[in-house]
Amino acid sequence: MIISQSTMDVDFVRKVEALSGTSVRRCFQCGKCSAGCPMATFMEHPPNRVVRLLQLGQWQRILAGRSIWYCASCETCSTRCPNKVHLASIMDALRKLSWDAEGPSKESYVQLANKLFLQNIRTYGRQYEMRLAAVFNVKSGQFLKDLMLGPKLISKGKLKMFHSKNKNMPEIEKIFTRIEEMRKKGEAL
Amino acid sequence: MKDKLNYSYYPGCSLHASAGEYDLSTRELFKRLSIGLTEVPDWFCCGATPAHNVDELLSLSLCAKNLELAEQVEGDLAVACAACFSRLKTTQHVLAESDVKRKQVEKAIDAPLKLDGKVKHLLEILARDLGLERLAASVTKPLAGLKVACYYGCLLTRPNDVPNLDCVEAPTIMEDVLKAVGAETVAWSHRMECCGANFTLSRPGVVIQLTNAILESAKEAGADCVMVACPLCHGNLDIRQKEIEGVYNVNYGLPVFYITQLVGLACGLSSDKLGLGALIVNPMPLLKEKQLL
Amino acid sequence: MSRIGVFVCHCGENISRTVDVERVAAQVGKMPGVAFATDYKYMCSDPGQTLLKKTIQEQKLSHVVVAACSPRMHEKTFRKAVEAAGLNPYLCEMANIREHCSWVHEDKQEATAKAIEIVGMLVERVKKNRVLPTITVPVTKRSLVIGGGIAGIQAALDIADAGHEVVLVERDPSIGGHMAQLSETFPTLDCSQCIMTPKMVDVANHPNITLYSYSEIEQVDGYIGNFQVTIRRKARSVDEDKCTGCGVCMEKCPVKKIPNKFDCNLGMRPAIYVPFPQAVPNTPVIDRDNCIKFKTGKCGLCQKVCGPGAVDYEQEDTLIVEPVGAIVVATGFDLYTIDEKPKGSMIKGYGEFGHGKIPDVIDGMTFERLASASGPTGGKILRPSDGKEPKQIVFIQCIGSRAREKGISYCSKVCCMYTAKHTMLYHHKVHDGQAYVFFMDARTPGKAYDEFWRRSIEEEEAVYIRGMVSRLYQKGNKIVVMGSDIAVGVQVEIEADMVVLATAIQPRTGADSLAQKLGISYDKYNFYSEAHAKLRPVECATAGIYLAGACQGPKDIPDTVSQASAAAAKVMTLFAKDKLEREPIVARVKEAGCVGCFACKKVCAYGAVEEKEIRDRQGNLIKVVAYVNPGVCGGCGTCQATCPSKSVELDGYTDEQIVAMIEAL
Amino acid sequence: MHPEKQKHDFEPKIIAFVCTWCTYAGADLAGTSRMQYPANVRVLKFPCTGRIDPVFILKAFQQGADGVLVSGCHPGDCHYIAGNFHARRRFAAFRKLLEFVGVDLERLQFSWVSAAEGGKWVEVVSDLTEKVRNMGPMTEFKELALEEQWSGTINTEELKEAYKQI
Repeated sequence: MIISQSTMDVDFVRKVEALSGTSVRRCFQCGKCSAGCPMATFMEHPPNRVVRLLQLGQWQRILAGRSIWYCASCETCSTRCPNKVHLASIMDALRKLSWDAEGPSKESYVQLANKLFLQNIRTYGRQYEMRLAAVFNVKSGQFLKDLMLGPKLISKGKLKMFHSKNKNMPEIEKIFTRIEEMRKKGEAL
Repeated sequence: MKDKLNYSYYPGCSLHASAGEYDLSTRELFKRLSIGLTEVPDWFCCGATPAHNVDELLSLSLCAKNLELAEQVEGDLAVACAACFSRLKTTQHVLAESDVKRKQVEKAIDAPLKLDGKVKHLLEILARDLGLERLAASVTKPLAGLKVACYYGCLLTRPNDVPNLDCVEAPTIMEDVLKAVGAETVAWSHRMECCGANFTLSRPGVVIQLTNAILESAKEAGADCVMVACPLCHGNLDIRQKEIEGVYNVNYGLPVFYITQLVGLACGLSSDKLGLGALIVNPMPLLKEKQLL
Repeated sequence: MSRIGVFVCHCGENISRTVDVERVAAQVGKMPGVAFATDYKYMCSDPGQTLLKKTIQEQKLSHVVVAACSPRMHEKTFRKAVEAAGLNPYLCEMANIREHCSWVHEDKQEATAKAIEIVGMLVERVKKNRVLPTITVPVTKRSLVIGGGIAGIQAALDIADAGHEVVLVERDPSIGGHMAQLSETFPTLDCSQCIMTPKMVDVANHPNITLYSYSEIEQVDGYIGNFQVTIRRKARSVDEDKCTGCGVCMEKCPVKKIPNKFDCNLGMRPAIYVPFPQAVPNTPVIDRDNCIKFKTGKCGLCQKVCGPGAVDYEQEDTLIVEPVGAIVVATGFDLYTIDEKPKGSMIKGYGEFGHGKIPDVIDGMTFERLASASGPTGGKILRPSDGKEPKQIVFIQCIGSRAREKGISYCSKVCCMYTAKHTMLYHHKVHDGQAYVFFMDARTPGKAYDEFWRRSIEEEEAVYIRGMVSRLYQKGNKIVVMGSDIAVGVQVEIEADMVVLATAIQPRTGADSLAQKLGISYDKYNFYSEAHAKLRPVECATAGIYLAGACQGPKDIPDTVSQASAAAAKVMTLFAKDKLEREPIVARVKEAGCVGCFACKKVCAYGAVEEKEIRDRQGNLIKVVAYVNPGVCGGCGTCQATCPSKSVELDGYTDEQIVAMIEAL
Repeated sequence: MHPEKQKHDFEPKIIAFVCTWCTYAGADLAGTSRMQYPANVRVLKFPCTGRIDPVFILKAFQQGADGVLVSGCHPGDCHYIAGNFHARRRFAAFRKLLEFVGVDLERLQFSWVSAAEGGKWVEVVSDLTEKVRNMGPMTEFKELALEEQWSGTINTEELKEAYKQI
C-alpha cells in the first residue's frame, strides 16, 4: 500500500472518532482485542487490524471486507482494552458509515437482517420474530433455513403470529423522520 | 422490613414473543415475592443490537423515548432482557457523557431527556433491592443438589463503567442468587463468552459454533443445567441445542432455565406458572430426578 | 544620594564593533546618580577587575553596573570583585550588551542606542538594590537513609565511607529489599545474593552506620542541614543486643506453617523468624499475630530455650529522635497484583486472568523465588498447585504497565529484561520445556541489554509472540491462554502448565504518607518527584532531601545503584561545608501588611512558607502571618506575584527594582 | 542572512519579561549563535515567570511599550517546579481584564522559549515586532496617562464654570 497524505483519509477517521466518541490514535496495537474476540476467526481483518487500518486512513479496505459485519457487539474488546479504546463503538461507527455508503461490503445477510429489524420497529413498534425470520428467509433466498425449528416453536407458543397495536406508533415514526431531517440538514452524522 | 418494592417494568420484545415463559415467570415470581411490577404502557422496541450496529443516534433516541415513557410509572425501571438492559444503560451513559449526542437525541425525540431514573436488571432487584436474606427467607423448596452453570453472556456486565451490575470480568451475582435459593453452582470457563446472538438470523452457522463451545464447557464442568438472564442467550442455548447436538454429534441434554424460573421453583411456584413447558430441552426429567417437582 | 559607577566593557571587539562604548559611557555618565562612567577593553580580565576595585575605593562608589556580557557568564566574577572592594556584592548589577545587543544587531547607531537604554535600565535598578546578607545555615553532618534495599544500602555505604555518620532505617526485619529475593540478575546472570549479601554485611559492620531495622519514620521536622527525625522502632520482641542469632528459638517454635512473604508465600516460616538465612541483622522477630504466646498467653517456648535471654514479650515500640543534615529516600517499589482492587481505587485488577485465583498463574517475583537456589524449591521450577515441573510455560508482559484502563499508563522498564532472563533460567532448568512470551514491544535500551534479549530467542529458544492475552482460564490442570499474534493476524491458544505475569512496578504502599511527613512532592502514582527531570534528577525540590532507586520511578539495579551513589555524592557535597551558604534571593514577608491569607503558602512549591504567630507583650495573639524560611525558599517569587496585599517580597527582585527598570524605558 | 536594512516610520518598543533559566538563556544562545533580530526589544530578567505580576504588564504599556512579551520555560521544565504553571493560570485570567480595559491582546504575547531555543527566541521577537509595527503605536494608555495628569488642573471651560459656581 502506498501511504501519503493523499491516501490517508483523515476526515473519515475523524468522522469515526466523532461517532464512536473514542480515539483511534490511542491504540498501540497490543492485540488484546483480537485475542479475546469470539468472532476474530470469521474476520479477514482481526479487530486490531481494523483499528490499524483506521490509523493509516485506509477505510476502504475495512468497508470492502466483512469484518465489521461479523462483530457480535459483545463488548469484550472494549472491556479489556488496556488503553480505553472503545472498539465496539468504533465498529458501530464503521457499520453506520458503511450503511450510509449503501454497503460496499460483501456481507449482505447481516445487513439485510439489520435492515428488516429496523423496518419492523418503524412499522410495528416491536419485534415479531416469526415475521422477521420469514421475511429474512424470503429475501435472502434461504427458504428452508431453520425450517425444522418453526413448527416446534409455534407449538411451544414461542412465535407470535399476530401483533398488538401500539399507541406510540406515530411517535416512533416521528423519531425516524426527525432523525432523517437532521441528517439532511447536516445537523447529525 | 422495608416498604413494599415497586417497579415499572420493561419486558422487551422477546418476552412478548419467543421468551413468553421468561415474562410469565417474572410476573409470577414478583407476585410471590410481593414486589410490585407495572408494565410501561405502550413501550416499544429499544432497537437492540441492530439499531446501534448501524445507527447509534436511532438507538439512543429509541431508548431515550422508552426511558421517558417509563417515567409515567412509579418506581425504578425493571428490565428482564440483558440486551434491553444494556441498551438502556448505555443510552444513559453515552448521553450523560456527550453534549453533542444529547442535543441530537433531544431533538429527535422532541421531549425532555429523563436520564436520572434508575434502570435495574431483575438480578439486581433480587440480589440487592430485595436482598439475598429476604430472598432466602421466601424459599420453600430449596434447589438442593441441582448443579447449575450460571451463564452471564456478554451484555449483563460489559463494558466497564456502564451496566455496573457487578465486576465486569468476575461477577458473582447469579451465583449469589442461586446459592440463596439452595442450588449448587459450578465453576466453568465459558460463563462470559459470547453466544453470537446477533447472528441468530443471518449467520446461524456462527451461532452454532460459539454456542457449542459454551454448552461443552458447561457439561465438562459437571453442570446439570444452565441458567440465563437473557432471552437471546436462551434462544441459542435452548432452542438451538438439538441442532448443535446434531451438527457436532454430541449429547448435552442441558435444560436451560431463566433465572426467574429457578428462583420461582425454589419459592414454590408450579411448573405452569413458570412456563417450564415452553422450554425446548425438556427439564422435567432432571427436575424429577432431583425431586424438585 | 547614590554614587554609581558604570563600567562599559569592549570585550575585545565583541561589543565595541557594533556598540560605540565610549558614547555609552559618556551618555550614561550624565544620568542622575551616576558618579563615574568609563569603558575598558576587558572588564573581566585581571587588570579590568583591579580597575573596578580601585575605582570603587577611590570614587567611594555606592553601586556598580558592569555593562558587558550576560550575567549568566560573569555576574559572579564581578560581584566577587565588588565584595573584595568592600561593597555588598548585591549592589552590583550587569547590563547585558553583548548577547542581547552587540551580537544580535548590525547597525551601530541602533545598537548603541539600545545599549544606552539597557545600561540606563540597570542604573535605575541598581539604585533600588539593597544590601543583602549572605544567608548561612549550619549543617549537621549526619545523614538519614530511608529504606534498606540496594539503593539505601549503596547510598548508606558511600556516605559512611566518606566519613559521615549514617542512620539507616528499614521497615522490614532485615535489610536487603527486593534484590535479596532475586535469583540471577540481567544481563550478566550473576547470582543476586552473591553480590548483595556482602554489601548487607558491610552495612552491619560499618562503624559509621547505625541500622534501625523493623523501624519506620514517624515524623520529620526541620530543614536542610537541620532535620530532626523521629523513628519508631517497632517491638521486635527480641533484644537485638543480647541475641546471638543462634536460631534455636526458630527451631523450637511450635508454629511452623506461616507463609513466608519473602518467598512470595511459597515457603513456610515459624512465628519467631528471620525472613531469610542471610538476614541482616540476624535477629529474629516475633510475628505477634501468629504467635501462640501472644494469642493465648501460653507457650513461651522460645523464651525458655533462649540462652542469652533475648526474647522479651514485654517489649514495646520505642520512639527515638535523630538529628540529621540530609535525607536519602530509597523506599523502593511494590509489584502490581492482579487481585480485585478496592472499589474506587485508581488501580484495577485483572478479572480476565482470574483475579489471582488460578494457583499456577504467578508473578515474576514468585518465579524468581522458584528459580533461586536458596528458594523454597531449592531452585527447581515447580508448579505451586501440584509441585510438578511445567513443560509449557507462558510469560505475559505489560501486566498493569502501559494499561491506563488498569490505572497505570507508564512502562515499568525492567519487565522486558527480566522476562527474557526468566526464559533463559527456565531453559537452563527445564531442558525439555518450552517458553512462550506474549509481548507488545521489547524495550531493551541499556548496555548489552538488547543482545541479552536476542539471546533468549536465538539461543535459548524462547518463542516470542507479538500480541497480548485476553483471558486465562483453568481447564483441567492446564491453563488456557487466549492470546493473539498480530504479526500473523491470528488468535493463538496455548494450554500452559504455568503462566508468569510480568506485573508492573508501583511505589510502595504508603509512599504518599511518607512523602507528606518529609514534605516532598509525588506524582499521581505516588512516585516521588525529582527537582528537575534532567538537571536535578536525584534531588527533591525540598532542599536537603535526595532520592535513590525505584521510589522515584521504575529502575533496574544498575540505574538504582548509580542514582544511590549520586544521591550520596549530593549528601557529601552538602557535608563538605560547615555552614551552608546560599544566594540571598529569598522571599521576605512584610509582617505589617500580611493578613494571613496564606495564598503564598498554597503556591509555594518548596513548602517554605510557615505560619507565624504575632503576639503583644502580654502574649495575646494579635494575628497569624506568613513566614518564609530562608533555608528552604527556592527564590522563584511566585508568592510575591500571588500576594494580594503585596506583603511578601523577593529580595533582589522587588517590585521597586522592577518598576524602576520599566520606568527607565 | 543579512537582508537590506529597511527603514520604518515607526519603531515599536517591545518589552520582554523573561525567566532567567529558560528564555533569558535562550536569548543568550541567540547571541552566541550571532543570530540577528530587530533591536526593538528590551529584556527584563526575572527568576521565574511565576514572579511576574500582571501589574508589570500594565505598567509597561503605561510607560510607552507598544508590545509586551512574556516568556518562560516550557510546561514541566520550570526550574522552580511549577512557577510557570502559576504564571499561566494567572495570565489566563489577566487577559480578560486587559481586554476589558481596552488593550488589544494582539500586543501581548505569551510564549515558551527554552534555553536551547535561540532560534525560537529570534522568531518570537521578530514576529511580535513586525506585528506591533503594523498595528502602529499603542496610544490608548498614553492618552489615559495624560488625562490623569490633566484632571487636577482647571483648564477646561466646563471646570472653570463649575468652580465659579462653588
